Amino acid sequence: MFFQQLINGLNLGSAYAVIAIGYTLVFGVLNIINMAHGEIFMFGAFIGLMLVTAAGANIFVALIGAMLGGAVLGFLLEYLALRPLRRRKVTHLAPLISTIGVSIFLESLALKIWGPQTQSFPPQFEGALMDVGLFKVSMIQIVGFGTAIVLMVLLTLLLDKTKIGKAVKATSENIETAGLLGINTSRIITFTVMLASSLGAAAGVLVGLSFNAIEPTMGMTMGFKGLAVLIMGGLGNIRGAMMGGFILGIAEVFSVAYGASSYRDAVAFGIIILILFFRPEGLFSKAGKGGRP
Amino acid sequence: GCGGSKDGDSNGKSAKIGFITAYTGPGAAYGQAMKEGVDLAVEEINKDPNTKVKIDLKTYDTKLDKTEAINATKKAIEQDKVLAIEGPMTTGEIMASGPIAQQDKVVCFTTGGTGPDVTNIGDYIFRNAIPGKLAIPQTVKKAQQKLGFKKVALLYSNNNDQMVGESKIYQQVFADDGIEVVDTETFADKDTDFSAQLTKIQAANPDVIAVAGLYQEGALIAKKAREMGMNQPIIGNNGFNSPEYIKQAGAAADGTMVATPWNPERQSEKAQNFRKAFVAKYGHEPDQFAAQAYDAMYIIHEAVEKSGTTTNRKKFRDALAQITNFEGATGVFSFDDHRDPSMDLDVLVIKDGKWTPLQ
Amino acid sequence: MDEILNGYVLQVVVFSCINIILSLSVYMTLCTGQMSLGNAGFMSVGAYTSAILTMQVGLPMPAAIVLGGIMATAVALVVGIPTTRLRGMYLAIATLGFGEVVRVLALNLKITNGALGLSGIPSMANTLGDLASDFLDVLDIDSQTGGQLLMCLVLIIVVVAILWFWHRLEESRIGRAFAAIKADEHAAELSGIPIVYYKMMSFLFSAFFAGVAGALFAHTANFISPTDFSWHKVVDALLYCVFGGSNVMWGSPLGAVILTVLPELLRDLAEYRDMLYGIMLVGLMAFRPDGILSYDVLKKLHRRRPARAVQETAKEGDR
Amino acid sequence: MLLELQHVVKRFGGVTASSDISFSVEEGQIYGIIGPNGAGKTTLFNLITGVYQVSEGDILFQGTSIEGKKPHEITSLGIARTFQNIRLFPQMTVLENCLVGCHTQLHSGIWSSVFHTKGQRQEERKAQRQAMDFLKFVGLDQDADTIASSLPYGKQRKLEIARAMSTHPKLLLLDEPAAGMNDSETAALGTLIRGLRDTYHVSILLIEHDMNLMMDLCDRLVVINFGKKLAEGTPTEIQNNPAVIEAYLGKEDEE
Amino acid sequence: MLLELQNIVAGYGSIMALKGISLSVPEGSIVSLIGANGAGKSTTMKTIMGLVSPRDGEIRFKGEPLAGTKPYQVVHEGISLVPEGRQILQNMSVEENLYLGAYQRSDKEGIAADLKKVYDRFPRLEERKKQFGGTLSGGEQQMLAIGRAVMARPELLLLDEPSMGLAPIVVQEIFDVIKDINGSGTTILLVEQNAKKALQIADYAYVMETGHIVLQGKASEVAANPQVTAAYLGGKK
Ligand SMILES: Nc1ncnc2c1ncn2[C@@H]1O[C@H](COP(=O)(O)OP(=O)(O)OP(=O)(O)O)[C@@H](O)[C@H]1O
Ligand SMILES: Nc1ncnc2c1ncn2[C@@H]1O[C@H](COP(=O)(O)OP(=O)(O)OP(=O)(O)O)[C@@H](O)[C@H]1O
Ligand SMILES: [Mg+2]
Ligand SMILES: [Mg+2]
Repeated sequence: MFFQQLINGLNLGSAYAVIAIGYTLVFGVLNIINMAHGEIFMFGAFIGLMLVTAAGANIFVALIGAMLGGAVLGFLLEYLALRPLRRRKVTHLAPLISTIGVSIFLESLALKIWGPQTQSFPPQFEGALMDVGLFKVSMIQIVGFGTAIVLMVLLTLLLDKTKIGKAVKATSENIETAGLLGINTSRIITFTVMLASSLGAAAGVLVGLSFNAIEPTMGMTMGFKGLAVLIMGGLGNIRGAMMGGFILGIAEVFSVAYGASSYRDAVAFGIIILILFFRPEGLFSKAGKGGRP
Repeated sequence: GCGGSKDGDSNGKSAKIGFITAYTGPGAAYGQAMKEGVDLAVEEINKDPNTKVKIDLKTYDTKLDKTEAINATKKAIEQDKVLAIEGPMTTGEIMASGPIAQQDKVVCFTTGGTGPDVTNIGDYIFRNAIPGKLAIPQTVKKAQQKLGFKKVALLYSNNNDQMVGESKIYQQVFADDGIEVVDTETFADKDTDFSAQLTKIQAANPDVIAVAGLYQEGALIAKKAREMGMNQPIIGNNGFNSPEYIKQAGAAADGTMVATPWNPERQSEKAQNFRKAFVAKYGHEPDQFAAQAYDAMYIIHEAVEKSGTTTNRKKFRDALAQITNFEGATGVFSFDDHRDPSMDLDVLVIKDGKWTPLQ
Repeated sequence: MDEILNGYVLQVVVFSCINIILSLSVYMTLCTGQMSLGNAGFMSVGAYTSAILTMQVGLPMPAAIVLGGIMATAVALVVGIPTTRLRGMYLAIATLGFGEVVRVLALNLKITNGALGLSGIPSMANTLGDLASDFLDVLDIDSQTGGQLLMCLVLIIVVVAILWFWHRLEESRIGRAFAAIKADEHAAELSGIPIVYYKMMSFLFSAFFAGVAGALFAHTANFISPTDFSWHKVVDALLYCVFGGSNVMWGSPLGAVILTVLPELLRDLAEYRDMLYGIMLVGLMAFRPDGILSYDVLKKLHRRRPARAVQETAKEGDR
Repeated sequence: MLLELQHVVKRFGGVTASSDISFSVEEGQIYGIIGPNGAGKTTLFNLITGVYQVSEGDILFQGTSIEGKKPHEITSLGIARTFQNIRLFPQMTVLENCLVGCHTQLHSGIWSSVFHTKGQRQEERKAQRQAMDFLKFVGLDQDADTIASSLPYGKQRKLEIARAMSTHPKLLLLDEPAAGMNDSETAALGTLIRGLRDTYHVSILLIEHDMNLMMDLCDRLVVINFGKKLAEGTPTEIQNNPAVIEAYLGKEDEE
Repeated sequence: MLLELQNIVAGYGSIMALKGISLSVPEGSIVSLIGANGAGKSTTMKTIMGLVSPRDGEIRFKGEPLAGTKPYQVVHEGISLVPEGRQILQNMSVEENLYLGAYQRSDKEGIAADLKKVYDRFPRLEERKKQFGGTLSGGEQQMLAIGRAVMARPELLLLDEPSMGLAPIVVQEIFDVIKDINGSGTTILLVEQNAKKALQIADYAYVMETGHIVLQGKASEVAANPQVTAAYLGGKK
């Protein structure tokens, strides 16, 4: 049972991780927490679902469609809710509230469009379980896990090794300085938000596939967990988001497996508080970060 | 939309009824079903040439939030001056807003509040929601007769007052019948991952799985269990009773049992007329929540006409309490002396994607 | 008269007052630059404490409400030691997590009756109505409306007292220390301000008032269950505070009142209500990123009608 | 001896920012620290004010060790400082900035603050008077109600000094107070610093790269290079020390 | 003329920092701008870079109007700024800071060669190349800021108080570096408080006071002006 539960934990963890990566990316460049990320994730799931059920697309087309949809939403989010704030010097609270506004709007819009019922992808996309001896695993779980890992590696490379990654970092640190160095900061920001949103939308499709539950409030529940993961791993840190996701997923599953299921969320958040107690900037914060007096 | 034409019609009178439910927010799936049922009932009543008193419906959304429920109740009573209220939707909401209605002496007739203490609030609180203590023993008994199981695993939603209450009833019934509970697990409303709980249950290997939850989570549980190769029958509570359950769980729904007042296959005229009208209006099958809300509105209407008043709340209450043997879509209905429903329930099992009576 | 002073309006006033206290409690930590979102948890502690004390111990309501606040403060003292070391979003999420832990505990403990919640909590309006029944009879007001009316009055007095309290505090050496910490923790510490002490102080005040708000909520709703204190509650409180203007004390009451009353006014929009609410938040932040009230606005008001101005806004906030 | 550094060592990971620094400041002295960029001057300030903890060695203030004390405790013992990069409270007025500095001088608690007791009011009035005194001294009394961030750079530096003085220090640490000032302004600042010492009897520890100012102002100087003490002595001694000339001053290119 | 400002009016909110500035920078020269605190020198630099948009007047670079463009476009035109207060990216390494200076360039070899040149000029930076910018000492940061601007290979380099906070020996070095950079063909507009040194290396000079240009001329003439001597050179020599 241990191994089976471990697989369960990894499966749940990869869902948390892909969401947290989207948060981290936006935080990494804008230093804000995009509270609407969960809802974009939800829209992604619905767009994918619509493409499959209404347009009869195959799942890969649906995934790409959802990512495009996510990118468009990301663009709108940036253009309408974030850019106006950037023209003035604002505290970190304003974009937080503004994106909460967007999330409220998107959730009720989804309710209006798709209704409140839980929907899921047609059965042909549900993988059968493969018995590996120690545990059973489905194709979609493997895909979910693999996607999370690949995403992490790709994004880490993008941020650490490429010029655009450096520009993203510079923009996040000081937008004025970045501009003085010749970086088109508006474009970098739009690019990052769109990228994060399309990743969020893809995550929506994957999570929708693996948990079979797509409905308007899914973004909020998942988004909340994603936020927790983000903090656990360290803000703006992709590897941290990834590991945080797995830790939370496994912790939740094991609290059910070996403790009491009714304390699941308390265990999850207890762990976060504990981690922050020992590492106030998350698990993977770099020491010596920040300026000096 | 609000049905109800203005005064000055042939029969001249209309009664203002408040309808409080949660058609947005986390309970939207259930609230919208109820709203559909009520809207249909009001439309039918107001169109019917035999109607003496029409219904002027005022609908209030609560988003499943207690504060909103209190505000809505107050607004209905004090500002809109309704004759009576249908709703609010859940036990939590009625526990908060019921005392207000009781104090103002306005009927609150809930179709969703199944909790044990709801009608203890006072003599103005009515319900046709089937409390767990009625439904669960019947289901378990019938299932036990049929299957003769010995070991059961219980899975319930821990953050839903209703489901926690029902899980206690389950435990009571199992204890009374000498059935061993091999594992008890919980989840939360809106959870989507049940793998950990089910893995544990699988290891405990019960004969049946009993669930206290709503159909959205129920369907996911059934699906996951079947995917994991668990083929035990599932006993559900009345939160399961919706065509959506079958739709969402698909083939995995087969073998689920539930006791319910609403059986879409029931061959009564009322039931079939309702079903037809509902499908015609909304394009999908009604569920128990819609059916009960629909019936409740008819019951209220009957009480209004019997009471002969559209403003006297006390008279209306007395008339409502007198309702017996009302025939509605969910069968023959009476209030017991505690204003709880007293009616026969069908125990259904899903076979090939259809609710069928459990023989 | 009936149109304005009916139970519904009074009810909305009651909730506005409770929300003002709640959003002030969020503001109090923002004063030291900490975004603490544990208020739903503290509210829950206050609510359960007061409910249990009145129902099972039979304590008089005012004492129970204050004890609810004190209990929340005691919990905050324990929670604050690890969490007030944290900064920015780390603090926000850790405290939000604390709220979740409290919620899960309330779901599982016997004394809180789990998800079933506590029902039959003595109603503040009824208690007040009974107390003053003779007086109300003379005025020919029925005891129920009277009770509610009295409750509104009491709450308004409480709110004004809290505002006054905090206003005076802000004008003092302690308030300056808060503001200095918010502006630059490091420079503040090197100006001789013990930052941990003052951060903790604002955290404890915040917890106390959140606890009181919770207790008041319990005696208004008469029934509480853990879902009432989920993280939405604190997000709401944060919205009130930032919407009204999180840099000035008067922002919180203003925001709380607007965002409590507005959804009621928008009831007729039915399912479009939330969409509009969302758009409004985005719009306001775009045009007034510091919220409706900010330093400059207050200063302008101040200049035009010296001394008066601040009180004017206060009244606006209370209504 | 007011301040005494004893074999102070500070390491950051692999970097040793200070190694085995010892010197002492006497009461009433203006004591200068000079040295190349990155030599570890600001680090010494951070060690003295408790921002960093020493890796080895000890720091004594008025004869007792202040090692391990928190920055605010050290401030209330009587050490105040300014920052190399100005750190004011930008949204507060000039006067409020100084009143924050007065914090350690005041004692009213929560209740007396809320109820504005007589003691509290007297205390506040006294603090305001003193703050205004310091502002006047640095020439900012006219700007008392201005928001700090809208002051020009030079005045912001002066405000930092006034704020630090408001804590009533026995020792004032100034980190490059003349940076960004032209020669005339620097000269005026020199007069101001000397005035502070003479009027308020505060000892001053001063980091500055402007040699004219340092030679003019300091009673004694220590030269730090690569975290080590290179030389110590009177301005004339330092000015003629060949090691110092090579490491720091450079050959005078004119005259 | 490489750069020409005509009647520039600019400010922040209600504060007018520039009240009609005209100045020109000939190609290949060093032009220095001196003035007291708050005179508007930094604002002039920011206006050229597009960080502050002028309310009136015209900026021409190589004969083309420049006003209203964004900073990254100005960089693309061939102007770089070493800002007041250095503005080092604190959480990025020294080397990353330098590479970002060359953000708009794509000639790998050229960048590598320039990087080596910067390291040769400031060996201190090479020692610290993996360290976060934020942990450098003030002087080290100033070197980094200059190095970073040079990495863009600008035609016109704007320097805002490059000698601020530097040790005397480094100040001398910095001025040598400026001359050096100028010698390799880069035009320089220099804002300095160290008026003496600035006037020594400049070809041409402007003196600013409260938003106006009050004096201009050959650097040596300006240095000889008795008013300037009194106001900016501390009265000495
Ligand atoms: N937090 C830190 N982490 C790593 N290195 C540090 C840290 N603080 C300082 N240093 C290093 O210690 C050395 C001394 O720095 P310090 O700021 O004390 O120099 P300084 O003498 O004040 O120079 P300047 O005159 O340029 O301001 C520098 O090389 C710097 O890089
Ligand atoms: N961001 C700003 N907001 C408001 N006013 C400003 C701002 N920056 C500068 N000022 C004001 O504009 C005027 C000119 O400032 P500027 O920084 O250009 O002066 P400067 O000549 O560079 O002075 P310094 O030698 O001190 O650097 C000053 O009065 C200053 O107070
Ligand atoms: Mg220094
Ligand atoms: Mg300047």
